[in-house]
Amino acid sequence: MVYFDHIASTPLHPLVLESMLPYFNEHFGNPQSIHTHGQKSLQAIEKAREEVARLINAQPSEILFTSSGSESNNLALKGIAPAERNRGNHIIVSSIEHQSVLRPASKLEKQGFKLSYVSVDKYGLVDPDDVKKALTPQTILVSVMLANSEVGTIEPIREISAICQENDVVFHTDAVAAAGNIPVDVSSLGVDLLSLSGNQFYGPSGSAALYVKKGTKIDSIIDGGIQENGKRAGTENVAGIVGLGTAAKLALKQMEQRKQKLITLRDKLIKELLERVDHVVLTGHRKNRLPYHASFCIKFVEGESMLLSLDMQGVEVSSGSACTSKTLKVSHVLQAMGIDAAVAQGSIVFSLIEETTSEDIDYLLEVFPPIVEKLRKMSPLYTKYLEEKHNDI
Amino acid sequence: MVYFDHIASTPLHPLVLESMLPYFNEHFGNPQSIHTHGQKSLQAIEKAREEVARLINAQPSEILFTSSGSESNNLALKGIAPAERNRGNHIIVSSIEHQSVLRPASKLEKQGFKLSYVSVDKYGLVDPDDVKKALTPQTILVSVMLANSEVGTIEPIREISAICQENDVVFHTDAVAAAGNIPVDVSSLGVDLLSLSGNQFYGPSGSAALYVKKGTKIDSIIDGGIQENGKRAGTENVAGIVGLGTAAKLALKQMEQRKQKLITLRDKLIKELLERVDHVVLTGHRKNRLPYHASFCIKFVEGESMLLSLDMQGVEVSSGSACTSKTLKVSHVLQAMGIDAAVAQGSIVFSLIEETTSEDIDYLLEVFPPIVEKLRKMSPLYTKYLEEKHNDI
Amino acid sequence: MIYNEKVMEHFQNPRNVGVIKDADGVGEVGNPVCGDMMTFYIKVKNNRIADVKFQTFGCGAAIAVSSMVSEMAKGKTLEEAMKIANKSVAKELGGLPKNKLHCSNLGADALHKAIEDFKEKQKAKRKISDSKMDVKPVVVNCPYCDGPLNGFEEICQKCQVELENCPQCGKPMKKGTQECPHCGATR
Amino acid sequence: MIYNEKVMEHFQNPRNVGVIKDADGVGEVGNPVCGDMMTFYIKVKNNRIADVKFQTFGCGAAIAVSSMVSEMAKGKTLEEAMKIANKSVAKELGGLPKNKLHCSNLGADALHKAIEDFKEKQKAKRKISDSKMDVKPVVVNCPYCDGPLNGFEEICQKCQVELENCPQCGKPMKKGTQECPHCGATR
Ligand SMILES: Cc1ncc(COP(=O)(O)O)c(C=O)c1O
Ligand SMILES: Cc1ncc(COP(=O)(O)O)c(C=O)c1O
Ligand code: FES
Ligand code: FES
Repeated sequence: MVYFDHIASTPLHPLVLESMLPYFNEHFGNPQSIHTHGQKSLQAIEKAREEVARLINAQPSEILFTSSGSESNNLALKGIAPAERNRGNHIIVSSIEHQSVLRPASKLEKQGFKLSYVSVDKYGLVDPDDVKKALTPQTILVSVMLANSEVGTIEPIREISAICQENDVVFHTDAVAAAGNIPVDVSSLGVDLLSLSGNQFYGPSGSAALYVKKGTKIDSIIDGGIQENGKRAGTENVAGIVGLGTAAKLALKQMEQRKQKLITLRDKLIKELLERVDHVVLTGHRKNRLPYHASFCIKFVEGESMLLSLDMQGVEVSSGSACTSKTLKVSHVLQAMGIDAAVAQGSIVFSLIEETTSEDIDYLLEVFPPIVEKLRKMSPLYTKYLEEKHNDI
Repeated sequence: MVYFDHIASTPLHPLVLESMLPYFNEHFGNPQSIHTHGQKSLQAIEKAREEVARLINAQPSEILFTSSGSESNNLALKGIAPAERNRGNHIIVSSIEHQSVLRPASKLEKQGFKLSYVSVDKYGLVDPDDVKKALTPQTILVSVMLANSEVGTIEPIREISAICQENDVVFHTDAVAAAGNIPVDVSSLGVDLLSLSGNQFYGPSGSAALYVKKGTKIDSIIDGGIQENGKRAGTENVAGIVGLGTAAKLALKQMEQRKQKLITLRDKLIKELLERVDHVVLTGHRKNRLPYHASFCIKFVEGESMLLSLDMQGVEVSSGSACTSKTLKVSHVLQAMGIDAAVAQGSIVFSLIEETTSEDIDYLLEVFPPIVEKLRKMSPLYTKYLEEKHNDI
Repeated sequence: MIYNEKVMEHFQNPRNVGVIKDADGVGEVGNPVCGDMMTFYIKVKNNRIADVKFQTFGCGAAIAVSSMVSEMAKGKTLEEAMKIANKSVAKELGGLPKNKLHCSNLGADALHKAIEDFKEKQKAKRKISDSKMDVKPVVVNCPYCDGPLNGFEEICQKCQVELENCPQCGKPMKKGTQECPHCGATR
Repeated sequence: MIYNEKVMEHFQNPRNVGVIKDADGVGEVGNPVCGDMMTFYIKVKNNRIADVKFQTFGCGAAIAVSSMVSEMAKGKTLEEAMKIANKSVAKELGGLPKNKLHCSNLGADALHKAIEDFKEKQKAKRKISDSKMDVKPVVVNCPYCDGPLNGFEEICQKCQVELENCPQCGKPMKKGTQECPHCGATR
């Protein structure tokens, strides 16, 4: 089994699971309880808060635990907009944000906020100047992701945050695809809010966090008890939070090592795949890209059919093609990058994990070209292309 | 260690943990992924959906997974109110609801909805007639809990839902303290929405659900991907959901057995404690109460000091006293029941779990009276009481 | 697996893949929902489909459906072949995921188009000189004002209703509708 | 544990619990935050606190604080005893949880009241005939309009500002305030 779908979910690191287990059977107390069981749980989540804070160079009190990257993003947007409403009503997001930023943003738009999108170039890069141009005196919030999970591009966050700081605008970055995989330092990045999620760095699904810089006013979206300093009610997922903490600790410790290894493998994959299959485009930025991320559009072939064929060979990947999406819409990211709709249908994303080996890449490179060949033989678009080429000669 | 704090959190059933483990290390796929790993996870959460549906006699498609009872309650209120806004703007809740109902309700009030509270009698019972009287042509939503976790009282939900149905008003019940512990049947209860949480019936924390009756219009509070039918975005907490499913299955299977056993123990505890300690009032309804629930106010003593003293003897309980609450406010439930503030300070809740034995109760009855005695010796209120009594003679 | 075994079997070993250079009829359809494409080629002898081949650019379901349609069509009279309906294709495949039902439309539509193409050519006594055809997206009307749509719009230009595509049949319907006005699918 | 070992030790084995029937001074305070109560009794000899006893209806911190205050007071001159400050009590106990800091106010306040009671009684040359006193809740003013508050209100009746109690000192402050105007605690 070769798993190249980091962006969907990473496997749990064995040490992460090990650290979680006691919080299932032994220390099952509610962290808000005063008795021994409760206080054990409380200590555990506060320790995890420290680990997560350390991963991104924040203060523990600036870490708010949530249940998913999506919840973190929702909280950032829906929490900041009303809290800053008296200062203005304009929000800026990039056009390649995750749906969990885009949807809340458009919900806010329906509630009376003004919304602007900044576009990206063909590599998926946001131009900080575009953010500057989009600013108005009414702008209260900018949200641009740290790295895009579909094309791997890493955005110039520092430059964008500088512009926001100058203009006294709150800046959120969705670092779900980045945190735990590349160095992330909230203070050098200059961000006010940052979303991260455990299942992107070998932690458990259902456990994520939002960094909220000290002093930032933010509303809650889940109201009730006083958990998370009153910013997010609900009995804590103690084991999940503990797992997130351990994953953060491991990620920090092994950051460089994991990164270097993955970059080597990624570059091999990109180089050799481009050599062995023709009519392929690399999507995203060649250099500013996530270490684990290699994404392409394979012309004349649709993504789901590649994905299924690879799955039958034991290789698991994902795709941004319309056919692979439940709503049957092609990836808005590929669209925003100006990729032709038919080409975008050939989207395929290989996202590597810690455990990935050079042999895994070799195996992929062995099984993938025949799959493309078979599917192209079936493709009316490829037939047309060949005919046209033939006619041209 | 004698754990009497069911209402804070129940220990994970060993079979629940066993069912979860494979979804940490083996089947870590994202349920939205098309490949094998993803589909394994998808099947697992759909199976869990069936189990949870069965527990409350609902359809699987009517179950929406969330991360906590609080999130379920928030989703119910904040999801229904805007969706029904065109039909009216009035909401009714009982005054003893959990904060995760009360806070969202008052947030909605700030957003322009009208809010009414129905009061309770000294047993914590809502009078269905009061709900009827509170109805206006503008009423769109009523939320009354199935059972209160602080005093154990079970509310007359069927009668209230009948009134709501007659008046075409959406009815939500917070069954977090009840579901999995007493039989809950959404169709015979006649509710439109119902919240439940795994950590109240030996399932994992961080895994809860909201029942939404087919055809009920509801907005989302976490927007993004198409998980949970677009009603709740975010990568699923697969292991947590699987655990919730197993817990639901076990709860259904063992319902009667667990219930009978707990009722016997509970009644013993109530009877003997009232015999052995004087100046004690049972809080909540004597008959309509949760099987696992025995709650009291011990006069002249403050709850936290009892709780700490018991903890040192290895007995874990909770209290609704102001001193035990982070915000230093006495339980609004005891207040709503008309209990004198000083008496309410003596709140103590013994909530039993599956594993509770008759010996545990005996142990409690042995260690508790001396604790009360010691603390009363320290209490200026008790001294005054004795003086007054002395003067009266 | 998102598909059952039968679908996967057809996906892995699709029958009748390819091009018939001197086809008697060619039918090509594009899918307004996901932008995919299917081409059917037929050879007709004595009013029967003597040979059939297809090419598909699309998902696993689309490929399996084409394969199944081609099998079902082979040897049938043109009238019988015209009766191959989307539903029966999906049924023959043992069912398809809800949001993939529209793919089964593609297969039968492309076959029917090929048959129509054959008939037109017969009528005009024209020879097939050009196997290329324009992609003709399924043209639909707004289910609310009956205004013209190409199937891609998010808003009907005529009545301004917000639209989304039915995950079952792929046709446009009012956003948030519980029941598709075209195929009756419920969410 | 929510409390450190020293606090717990005092909680389990509080020093000087009890009533002094013929006390020279009695001080009783109620806590506006959580509604608890503390009574201190003192015996004074040669301007020194010869004996001290207390009773407390309150949390673990309140009990430990009373115990600590009683220990700190014993043997001190009245002037020295008046200088026992909330902060030093908390410090002596090795720290208290943030939202329990207000409990340390109780202890010193009750002691100080007992000393004042003694002095007044001296002045009036009255004998202590009635050890019962009214509970005098700490009276505070609204930090925004300076209007009177009893410490329990959720809204100031005068200026209508929404209030909450500072989790540190227990005094009312504007809801959502990051820094308490009374004790300077930040969230
Ligand atoms: C009746 C009731 N509703 C809701 C909740 C909130 O559940 P959670 O803390 O899991 O969010 C609780 C928690 O104890 C409860 O007892
Ligand atoms: C960049 C980015 N942001 C947010 C999310 C949402 O995270 P989750 O699915 O855990 O809610 C994802 C998920 O893949 C992501 O890649
Ligand atoms: S062809 Fe696109 S979903 Fe089937
Ligand atoms: S006395 Fe109530 S919190 Fe300490």
